[in-house]
Amino acid sequence: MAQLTYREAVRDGIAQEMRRDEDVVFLGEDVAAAGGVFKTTVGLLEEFGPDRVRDTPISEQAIIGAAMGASMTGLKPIAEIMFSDFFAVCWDLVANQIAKTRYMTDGQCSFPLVLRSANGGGSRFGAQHSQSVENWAMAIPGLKVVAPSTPADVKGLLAASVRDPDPVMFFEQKSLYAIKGEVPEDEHVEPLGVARVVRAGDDVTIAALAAMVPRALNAAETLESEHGVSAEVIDVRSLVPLDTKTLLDSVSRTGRLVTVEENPRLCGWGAELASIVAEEAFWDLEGPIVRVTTPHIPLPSADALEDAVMPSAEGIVDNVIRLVD
Amino acid sequence: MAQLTYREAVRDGIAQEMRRDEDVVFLGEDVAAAGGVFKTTVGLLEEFGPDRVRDTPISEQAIIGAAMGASMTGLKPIAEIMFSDFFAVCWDLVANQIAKTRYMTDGQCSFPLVLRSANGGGSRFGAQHSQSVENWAMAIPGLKVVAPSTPADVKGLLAASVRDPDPVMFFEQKSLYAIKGEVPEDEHVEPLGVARVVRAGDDVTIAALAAMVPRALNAAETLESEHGVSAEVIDVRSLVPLDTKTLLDSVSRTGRLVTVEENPRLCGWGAELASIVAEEAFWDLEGPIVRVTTPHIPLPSADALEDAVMPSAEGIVDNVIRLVD
Amino acid sequence: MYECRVLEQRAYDLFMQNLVKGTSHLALGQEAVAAGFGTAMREDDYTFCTYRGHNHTYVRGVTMTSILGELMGRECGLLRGKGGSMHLTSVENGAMGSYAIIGAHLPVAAGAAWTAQYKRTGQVSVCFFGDGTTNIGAFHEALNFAVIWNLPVVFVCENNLYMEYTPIGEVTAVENPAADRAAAYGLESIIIDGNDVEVVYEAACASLDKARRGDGPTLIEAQTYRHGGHSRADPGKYRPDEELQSWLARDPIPTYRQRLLDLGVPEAAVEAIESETDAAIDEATEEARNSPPPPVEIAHIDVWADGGASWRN
Amino acid sequence: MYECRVLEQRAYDLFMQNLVKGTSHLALGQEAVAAGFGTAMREDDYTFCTYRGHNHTYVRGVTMTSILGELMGRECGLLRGKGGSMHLTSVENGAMGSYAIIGAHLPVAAGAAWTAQYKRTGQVSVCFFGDGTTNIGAFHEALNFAVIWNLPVVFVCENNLYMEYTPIGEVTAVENPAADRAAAYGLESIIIDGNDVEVVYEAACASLDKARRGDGPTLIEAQTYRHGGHSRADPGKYRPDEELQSWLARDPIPTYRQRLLDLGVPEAAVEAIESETDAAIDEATEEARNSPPPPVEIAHIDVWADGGASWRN
Ligand SMILES: Cc1ncc(C[n+]2csc(CCOP(=O)(O)OP(=O)(O)O)c2C)c(N)n1
Ligand SMILES: Cc1ncc(C[n+]2csc(CCOP(=O)(O)OP(=O)(O)O)c2C)c(N)n1
Ligand SMILES: [Mg+2]
Ligand SMILES: [Mg+2]
Repeated sequence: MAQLTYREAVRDGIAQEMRRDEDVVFLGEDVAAAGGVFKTTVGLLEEFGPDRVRDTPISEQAIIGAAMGASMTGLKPIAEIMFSDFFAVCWDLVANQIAKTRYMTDGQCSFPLVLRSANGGGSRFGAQHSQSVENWAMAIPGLKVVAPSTPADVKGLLAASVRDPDPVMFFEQKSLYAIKGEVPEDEHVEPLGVARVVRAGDDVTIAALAAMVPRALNAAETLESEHGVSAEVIDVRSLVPLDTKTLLDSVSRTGRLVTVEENPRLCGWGAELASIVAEEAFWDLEGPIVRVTTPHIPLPSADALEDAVMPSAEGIVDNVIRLVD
Repeated sequence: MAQLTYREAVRDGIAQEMRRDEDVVFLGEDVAAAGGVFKTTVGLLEEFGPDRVRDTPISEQAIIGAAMGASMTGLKPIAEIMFSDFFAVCWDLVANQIAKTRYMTDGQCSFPLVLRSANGGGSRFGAQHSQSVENWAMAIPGLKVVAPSTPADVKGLLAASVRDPDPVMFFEQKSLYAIKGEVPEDEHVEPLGVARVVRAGDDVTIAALAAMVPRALNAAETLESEHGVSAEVIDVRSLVPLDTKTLLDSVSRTGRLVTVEENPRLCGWGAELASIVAEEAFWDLEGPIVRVTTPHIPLPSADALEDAVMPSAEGIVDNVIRLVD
Repeated sequence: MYECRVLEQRAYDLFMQNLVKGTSHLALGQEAVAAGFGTAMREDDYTFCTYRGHNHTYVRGVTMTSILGELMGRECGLLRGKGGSMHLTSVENGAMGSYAIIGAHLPVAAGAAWTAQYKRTGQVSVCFFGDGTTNIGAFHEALNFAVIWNLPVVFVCENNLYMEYTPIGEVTAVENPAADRAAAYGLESIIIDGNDVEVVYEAACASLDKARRGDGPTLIEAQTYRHGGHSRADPGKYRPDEELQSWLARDPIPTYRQRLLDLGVPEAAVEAIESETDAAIDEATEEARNSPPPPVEIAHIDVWADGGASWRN
Repeated sequence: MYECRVLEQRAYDLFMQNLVKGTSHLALGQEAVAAGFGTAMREDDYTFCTYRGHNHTYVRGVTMTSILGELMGRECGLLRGKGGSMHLTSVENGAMGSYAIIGAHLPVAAGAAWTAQYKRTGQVSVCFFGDGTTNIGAFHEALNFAVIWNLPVVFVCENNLYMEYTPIGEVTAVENPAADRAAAYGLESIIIDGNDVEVVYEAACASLDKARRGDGPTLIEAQTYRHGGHSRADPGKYRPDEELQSWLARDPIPTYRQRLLDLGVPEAAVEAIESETDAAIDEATEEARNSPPPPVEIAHIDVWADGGASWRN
């Protein structure tokens, strides 16, 4: 085990897979010579050379389109979109082309590629550089969607994403890049589609993702120590495939669900989880399902404002208390 | 009252507003000289002239960008995106620019514009020309989202959308273009944000949109006549603003909710409605909330296949029976 | 080329008989472009084309039956009805897909060329699109990208003078929508007669060779015309009659037939090919017509590489 | 222009003191472009710029306090902290926004020009962007669109030789990213010295006049250089030292100062302006520093024109 930051784990995951498989190639803006604007890919150019680690122009449609064409002809590209908000400039390639073409061609084409991006708020970057858009991807059939919360998961899930024969949207939460954690030094691969119970509890299930996982854990500590409420915290990790089994098992025991997401209010993944539970575990429920989200607003820039609107540990505690009271 | 088709009502709605207000202008691909590929805008060029009704190149980013720039400086543009799937090629302009700029500028800018598009399946056009993407829009704070199910609502809601000072995404369901209905000949404006109870009932609330409204009504007839189940059908009409009052009132009486949408399974607006009810009307619920959707797949093209996967009246009946049994 | 003609003509007839559902976009009149390239391409080269791609797919070796079957939504269809007329694809023939949203397949074709370059296979990626496509952003990004990476890709703009119903000249800042932009990517400006199959063949050979030599992309503007409307039952009334007539007079099929005769090919030989083709299309039509609709279960497979469609465990 | 310099310098200092949160993109070294255009523009003309837009906004008449306040996320900020450094906007000054996603504002600027054309107001829309922006699709769409509609818009590419950290030459198929593409839109190729404020002013006047006359858009490539890194604490180490030195030697501020002296402007007059400006920036800094953070309630307003943020009844 090594102590690595979340950002270092990105590089480790990519490097592990590039060493293993010559068909893995990597492209994006300022990723090669400069090592990425978040410094997540430092050293890859030096190790793997300019044929495999390539800088691109500011042409997101070309980046994603090239990754798509390369993946359907034998390569396994990893493409970086600098901020996940920018998926909007190449959404056709992602949502209409990559996601649909296997199905439309009766299974003839495969797209073993990974689209990585820095996702989420908390960095005072304002409304166009702070969105959590994993819900955009989840709404599109044909895309797998992953968002790790720890350095170890970054490495393991990224490796699994590269090996996966389907297109994977890999969301790195930019507010987590600096956190540290133990990461296996040897080959490390975590299967996609498996949620992790990060804290066991009896009274309420809290489902969270990425940067919301540590906040949910904080909230759970407070709930235990100050309110005597025992919260189970699930790190969803993978939205597609979704581990509904772990979710439903947990809720069937606790009888209560709170989801915590950075997405704006409407149509986030929290709504999907809530709906699944409201249909399939209805008779186990002992109270309303509560979603904690950002309000349905663009994110403001100033620190005071951004902090006021993003889900906080206190906000989670308040919601749980409201629910169990 | 005149008997008009849904497509004629589009033209009527636009013409009514262009007559009223010189600042209303209209642009899109093949919309002027050709009258639109769905023949929704026949005659507008002749009546309003080439300064106000303008053909564009195949440049969706330019179309939406121009509409945005024009709206913030004094015009009230209506822009057509031919198929709603193509919002993916200009999603940055829609989701990151138009939706966010009023908020980001502390309220300095207004965007009184309407983005119209042909939405939805049932026309055997295949996966890239058949999506229902109103859920994409609903997920973005700053956009209003409207989807009429009748010719009268097309005219009335389109007029309201043009008059609305905020950006409105106006989804015309292409499988409805040929239906006929009574449309007021005089000025007709229907307020945004008001759902309509199209059929009263006691046992279950069915919330539907656009082409799913007639299917839900069919299902309700069958439920009544063959199963003795009294279904209330709500035409949601406007996703943002959302008439949660009508929805919650209905569910508090019936105790049951079924949503019917064309969207693929995950993160559709049905999930949002279900979540709202699961939180706010939980104690009124007498059973699980059921969502009827397209499966989480791209839409197939062949008639047999497309019919098999889109929500049908029979499918709705089955789901309601499963629920009330 | 004659095969392309009868295939498109038959697709039209079937549409008029309401046997083709949805939409279909015919390339009647534009056959020389697909035929010229198809002949020049190596078997393992890649084709990327549009919704107007029946010919481009056919010339790679796909059967008439599977194309007509796909248009009619039958089990024998190339995609068993899952894709439809706009998405013909046959990976085993190098026909890497027909793309229905303008511009998207240009960068995708560049990506396939990247694989060829990386693996040094000598394959070339050929990408067909229309004049209207030159005004969308993806065109610009793909051209610049392909040039700076020096990719083995040939971009072929079939300028048929119209987007859907709007004349290209009304919406484009330059006269020749592709050729006048070549310099913006450091490329040579190339305009060819897209109705002359031999001219197309020559241009195809030159550009394919160049790409295979490692000398990078080419952008070709092939001037041509579609005899019919944009899609389905569009009668194409927006086109001036003289324009239509002058292009009909340059129909690539009779033009090339005459050239063959002039070169001394016996008319009987030409007629033999023609009647063979006529028989083949009839047979294919029958086969496709008799094919059942696809089993509905296939709607629920092949979202993922494991063959399934499940998003949950 | 000197004001721009001290403003950007101060923004840098405040960033180093951790008083500017998030990010900020300085245009130190590029001031002549904004200053030259700002002087030439009519009061009611429109400016559209990027995240590197402090100067472009300032020259339209926005106060230093409100700019610094916005960078620091204070109540006195131009957008009360809701937008941040990348989104400075002052509609009353014609500063129609700073856009942070590459390319988007080019068609938006065209749209504003459309209003001016439709209403015959004689206003011109001026759109600033960088060299890297010429490789994105929206650039292409906006240029073509503006030309065919003959819109009164001036596109100004500030070629500072780099996108973020990557030299523009490594990712662009032509040498002059904007000027070498002008012909693709039927436009004249124009390259100017973006570090000479008088040259910029002349080019601005000419292009604004042309637009106001109804003669349509202009694309100008202004060659310039940013003295610092791309954003925040980027030291810009990827740039060769000689390159940096040669551009520092062409710094627009001392260059123009010397020209004024050469023209006979008394040094005392220049110094008076300078010290006035230095005092002004200190005062603005103090004011912004003393301004409280915005009240958190404003996070929940102005999503909609009615002032609210509600998505339900
Ligand atoms: C992004 C996008 N916008 C619009 C359309 C609708 N559309 C389909 S074909 C077409 C015209 C294309 O013209 P051109 O590129 O000249 O090809 P042609 O049809 O003439 O072969 C249009 C506008 C589309 N499919 N995708
Ligand atoms: C669509 C998009 N892609 C990438 C970025 C990240 N990004 C911000 S600034 C920048 C470089 C822009 O270069 P240029 O246009 O030359 O402007 P400059 O920063 O030099 O003024 C990049 C890549 C972005 N904001 N938007
Ligand atoms: Mg064409
Ligand atoms: Mg630059």
